[in-house]
Amino acid sequence: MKSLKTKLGKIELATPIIMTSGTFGYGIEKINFIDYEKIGAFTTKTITYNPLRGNPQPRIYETEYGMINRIGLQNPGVFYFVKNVLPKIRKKFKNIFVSIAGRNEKEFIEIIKIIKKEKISAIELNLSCPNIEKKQRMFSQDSETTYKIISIIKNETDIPLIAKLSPNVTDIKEIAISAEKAGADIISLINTVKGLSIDLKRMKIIDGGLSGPCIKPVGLKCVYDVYKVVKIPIIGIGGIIEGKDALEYILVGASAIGIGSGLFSNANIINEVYNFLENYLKKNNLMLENIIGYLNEKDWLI
Amino acid sequence: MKSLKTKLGKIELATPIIMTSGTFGYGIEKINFIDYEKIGAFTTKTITYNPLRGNPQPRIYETEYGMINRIGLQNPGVFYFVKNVLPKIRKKFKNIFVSIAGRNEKEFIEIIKIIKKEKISAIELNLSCPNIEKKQRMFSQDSETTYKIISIIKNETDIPLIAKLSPNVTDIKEIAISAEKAGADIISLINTVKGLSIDLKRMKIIDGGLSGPCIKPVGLKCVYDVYKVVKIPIIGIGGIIEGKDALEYILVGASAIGIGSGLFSNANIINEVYNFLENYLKKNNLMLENIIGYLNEKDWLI
Amino acid sequence: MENVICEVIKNENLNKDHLLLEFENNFKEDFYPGNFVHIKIEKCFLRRPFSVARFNKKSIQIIYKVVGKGTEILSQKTKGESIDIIGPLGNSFPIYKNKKICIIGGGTGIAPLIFLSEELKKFNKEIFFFYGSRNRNSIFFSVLPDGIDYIFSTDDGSFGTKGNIFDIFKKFNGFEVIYGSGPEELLKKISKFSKKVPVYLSLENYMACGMGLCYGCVVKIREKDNWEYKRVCKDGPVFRADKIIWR
Amino acid sequence: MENVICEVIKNENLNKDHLLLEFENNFKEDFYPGNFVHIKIEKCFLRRPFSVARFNKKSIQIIYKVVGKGTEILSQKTKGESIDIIGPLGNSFPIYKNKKICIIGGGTGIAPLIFLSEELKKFNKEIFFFYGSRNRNSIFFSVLPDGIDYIFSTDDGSFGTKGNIFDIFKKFNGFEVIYGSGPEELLKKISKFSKKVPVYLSLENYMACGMGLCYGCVVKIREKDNWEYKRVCKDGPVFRADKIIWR
Ligand SMILES: Cc1cc2nc3c(=O)[nH]c(=O)nc-3n(C[C@H](O)[C@H](O)[C@H](O)COP(=O)(O)OP(=O)(O)OC[C@H]3O[C@@H](n4cnc5c(N)ncnc54)[C@H](O)[C@@H]3O)c2cc1C
Ligand SMILES: Cc1cc2nc3c(=O)[nH]c(=O)nc-3n(C[C@H](O)[C@H](O)[C@H](O)COP(=O)(O)OP(=O)(O)OC[C@H]3O[C@@H](n4cnc5c(N)ncnc54)[C@H](O)[C@@H]3O)c2cc1C
Ligand SMILES: Cc1cc2nc3c(=O)[nH]c(=O)nc-3n(C[C@H](O)[C@H](O)[C@H](O)COP(=O)(O)O)c2cc1C
Ligand SMILES: Cc1cc2nc3c(=O)[nH]c(=O)nc-3n(C[C@H](O)[C@H](O)[C@H](O)COP(=O)(O)O)c2cc1C
Ligand code: FES
Ligand code: FES
Repeated sequence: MKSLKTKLGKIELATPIIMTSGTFGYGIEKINFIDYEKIGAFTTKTITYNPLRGNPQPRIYETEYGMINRIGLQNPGVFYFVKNVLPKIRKKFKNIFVSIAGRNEKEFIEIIKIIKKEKISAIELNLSCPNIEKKQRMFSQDSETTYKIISIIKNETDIPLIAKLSPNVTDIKEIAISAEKAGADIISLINTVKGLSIDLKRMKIIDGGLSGPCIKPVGLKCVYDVYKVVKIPIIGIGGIIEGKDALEYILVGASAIGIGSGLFSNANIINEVYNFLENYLKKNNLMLENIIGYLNEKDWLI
Repeated sequence: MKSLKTKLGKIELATPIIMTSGTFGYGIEKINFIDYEKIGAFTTKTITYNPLRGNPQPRIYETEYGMINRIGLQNPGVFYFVKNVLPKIRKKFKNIFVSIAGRNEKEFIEIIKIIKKEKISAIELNLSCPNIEKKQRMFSQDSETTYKIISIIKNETDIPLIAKLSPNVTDIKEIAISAEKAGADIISLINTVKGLSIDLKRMKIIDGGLSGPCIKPVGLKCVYDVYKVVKIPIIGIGGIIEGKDALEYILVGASAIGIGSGLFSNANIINEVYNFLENYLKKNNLMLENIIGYLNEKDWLI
Repeated sequence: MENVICEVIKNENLNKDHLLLEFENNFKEDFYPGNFVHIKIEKCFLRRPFSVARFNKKSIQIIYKVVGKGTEILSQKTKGESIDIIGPLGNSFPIYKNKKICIIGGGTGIAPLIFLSEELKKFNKEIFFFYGSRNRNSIFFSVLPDGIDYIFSTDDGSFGTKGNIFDIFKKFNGFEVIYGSGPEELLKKISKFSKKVPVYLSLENYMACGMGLCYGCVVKIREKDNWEYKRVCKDGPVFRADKIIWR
Repeated sequence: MENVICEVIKNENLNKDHLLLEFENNFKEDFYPGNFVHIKIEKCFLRRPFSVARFNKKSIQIIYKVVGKGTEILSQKTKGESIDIIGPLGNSFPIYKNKKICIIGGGTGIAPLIFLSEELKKFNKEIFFFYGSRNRNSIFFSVLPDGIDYIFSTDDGSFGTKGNIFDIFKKFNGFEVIYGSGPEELLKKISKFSKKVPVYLSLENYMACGMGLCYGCVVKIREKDNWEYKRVCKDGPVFRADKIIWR
């Protein structure tokens, strides 16, 4: 257990296992078969300023070894969250990361003003939401808007900031560097990959974000590239479904890893990741911190 | 058979099935179990000006429902190709598309000068190769370089030009529009998705391009988006492994489809795609051209 | 909610289209009518949800139709194989007592109503079960509880009355509670009766987590003067018909 | 090169680590020693290449070791199941006649050498087969052809001489052709003999297409004063040792 300790800047995690945003709800649902002790941190589903109803159906569809979702940030808004949700989940998780999103800078700041009064471990900025002021691009699809939004928020609060980036960019390194410069304390990689699938039975198109094992190579590539250019810690996310996947993220540079839609498929995923990492470290007589970025630094390519 | 006829601008294809670049070699290997009659066109592995040795091992690795490759454009160079390869494969394929790549504009033009004297159906510009003059970005990772390279080449030859684009961009629509404006006659979507995988046994990293069923939602999304903004025909590529996949690409806007690494997994893929489409069209009493973009135009979303 | 591995006891055709899968009941918790299980099926990333049709301490049964990849693979499971199941999931039908009860459903949607009628039987004497089906061969005769008044209809008239089950149901009256499950068209029609009596319907939707985590399976539900997207897997699958806003 | 579906005749352990898979020979073409098959295995996107170990008109055998996902699934196939196979693939060992022949190999690499020795037997009287193995139990006794002079070595001395097979082979001489297959370290050492006599080695590499289409499986091969990446699947798997540039 001790060997699994990790750090995200000043945040200490008992294990590197983080429940990612949007795939573990608001932490209220009690999932009986999960050992909450093995969870290092929980990231809430993204909260916006006003309540959002989210997208109409269809919202999800299965793809080849993954799924597409277009939930559309359904959430009860930050006021409701702070008043009715946070108090209920405090005791369940050692670390709570609150994921937030705004449609523009103003909205982000308004949420921050409310959320910064709460005792939480970190704020995750979901920068994969569209910035309505810039041609509907996501914030993290442009290094300038990434820089700007993070630096403004950094001014507002001392709570550690996690910048969650979209892989749908020409150069992820550029964006990550901007995030670091602007004051992000941690980088979360990756949000879903733009994808579309077709339900031929219903003749419907599901245009949304791809997640699951099919995107693991994309996530690993992003973490690998970004680890080379930033000093702040990285949370590796995307397609983790068993212990080996988590190890791979750690070896290319993730200090902690996010479990997302893998939980929907593999109900025992938390135990499996936990046990796999623990055994691996024990066998090699190592601590988790010894292997973060190991394969990246060595650059074993060839 | 007739119902499967399709057109890419002026190029007439007996079937919409195209063997994509790099996954059917130079067309010399005789693959006995394939019915060449069912192939509408063959795209050669990308040819460069000088012969290239390609990357050292490891070059390939299996991923979750796909594979990563980093072949590195190994090829014998355009002179050898024109002299020794083209004559041998002419009779095998009704349409030959020659895929080419240069490290800069000059190299592209030098290849064009040689290739334009040959009787071929089209030239495919592999714009997913790095442009050494622009920070090693791929040509198609920037709408200006995309525009420039295509318009220069368009000036050199009347042979139809196919612009093959990388999905690794912030906005594929922007790139596709530039390609069309610059004079591209056809757009090929997608090339491989940047990905990385780890061979834990050998402790090796394989940093390359992802292909196979795992990327189908990415390819469908690109074709869907680009179909809305360009008038030129699209070749849909990425993760096709059975008939249904081909249909999906056509329904979102592809006039023809490319078979890539799916052939490595499903040896009967050409027959299956052919038969599936033929049956589907017969059952619905339609011609292929009737269904191109059907789901896109209707915008069945919701 | 538990995640358990259960052995297949049997997996047999009930009729041409439908199979009955019975597996060991390795759950500690009890299931109630309306609850569903979320089954892991090889080669499918997402689990597949199925209503529980019959339940006892020893075993659980579901009735399903082969409609795609997942149910196709499921249909090949044989006695002794293990399956990874999450359950019980979702809410359940409220059990009214000493009422004149109507149960109405069609097709595969009958599954949860079988479990429900077993339960209602314990507390009610007058239970009318309106059962619509394609034809005589599609009716799940072998698993229907006794002690209940069945009214059958088939599309082709090969059993019971020919026609839609709703049209037959309409001719009856005096029911104090109505429970329904089946095709959306049917449920929509039934829900009109909710002005007069309580009507409870079990809904279906595409699901990812099945546990209330992802908000993938929502339906429009009336809330005061407004509406909200509620999760079929967690807030449902059973909803009061007057709350449902149909597409 | 054909793509055929073949029924499994047997799939049994040869020893703790290795299995022998025999399947119907539904190929029209003949296989030659060195040729391999490319097998489709469920849940694996890419096929898996295996050398043919024994071949006759009725059936084909391969010998394989369970090392990962694909071979694990393959090991569970049972008599009567169908497998999707592409073959024959690759080139083959040139068959010399009336020579003093040396065959040398180790571990799983022995598979193609079994087929080769059966063939060479027809044309040569003096065949020495140097066979290195971990221990007595890892040796594929039951499938070794007779009429051949075997020289065994094992790492633990439990059969034949204790030690590396190469060290034993070195003590012999007078061979006119050498054929080898097995661990790269062994092959590297054998290839030094190519200055004196023809040496042919069968190589392995990770493969995607297996048919010469993708250039994924290349090795460095000398060409005149230079070198080129050649495909193991198409230009090989058998190469003249003096052409191979080792890592
Ligand atoms: C609460 C609930 C209870 C259900 N109870 C039963 C039952 O008792 N008997 C029964 O036969 N079926 C039942 N269904 C429907 C059943 O889940 C689907 O038929 C099944 O998921 C289809 O899977 P497939 O892989 O064969 O089909 P595919 O079409 O290949 O599946 C593709 C994707 O779509 C989803 N999907 C397809 N059709 C449906 C559908 N009708 N409802 C939900 N998801 C769907 C699948 O889960 C999968 O994610 C229930 C659904 C829900 C939500
Ligand atoms: C020409 C040729 C002939 C071969 N003949 C035999 C034989 O007769 N008996 C035998 O046991 N093995 C043989 N091999 C090796 C065999 O192909 C691998 O052991 C097998 O592919 C491993 O698959 P896996 O899924 O179990 O392993 P995994 O490690 O899970 O496979 C992951 C990926 O790596 C590839 N891979 C892993 N190890 C090897 C390897 N050693 N060589 C090539 N690809 C590998 C797999 O094909 C797959 O694409 C041969 C290989 C080649 C190229
Ligand atoms: C149903 C669903 C809802 C999601 N909602 C959010 C969200 O609200 N905020 C966010 O930052 N990411 C969201 N994500 C993205 C995940 O947090 C994660 O980045 C992505 O799914 C990739 O990881 P995975 O492959 O392990 O699922 C969502 C993903 C899914 C599948
Ligand atoms: C081994 C391999 C080699 C490839 N070589 C090339 C190439 O030389 N030029 C090119 O434009 N695309 C190349 N591609 C990309 C394919 O043409 C195709 O765009 C991509 O693989 C996605 O399609 P798929 O998923 O059907 O394989 C290559 C792909 C693979 C797998
Ligand atoms: S399926 Fe995830 S909330 Fe219902
Ligand atoms: S594996 Fe494709 S060329 Fe050898």
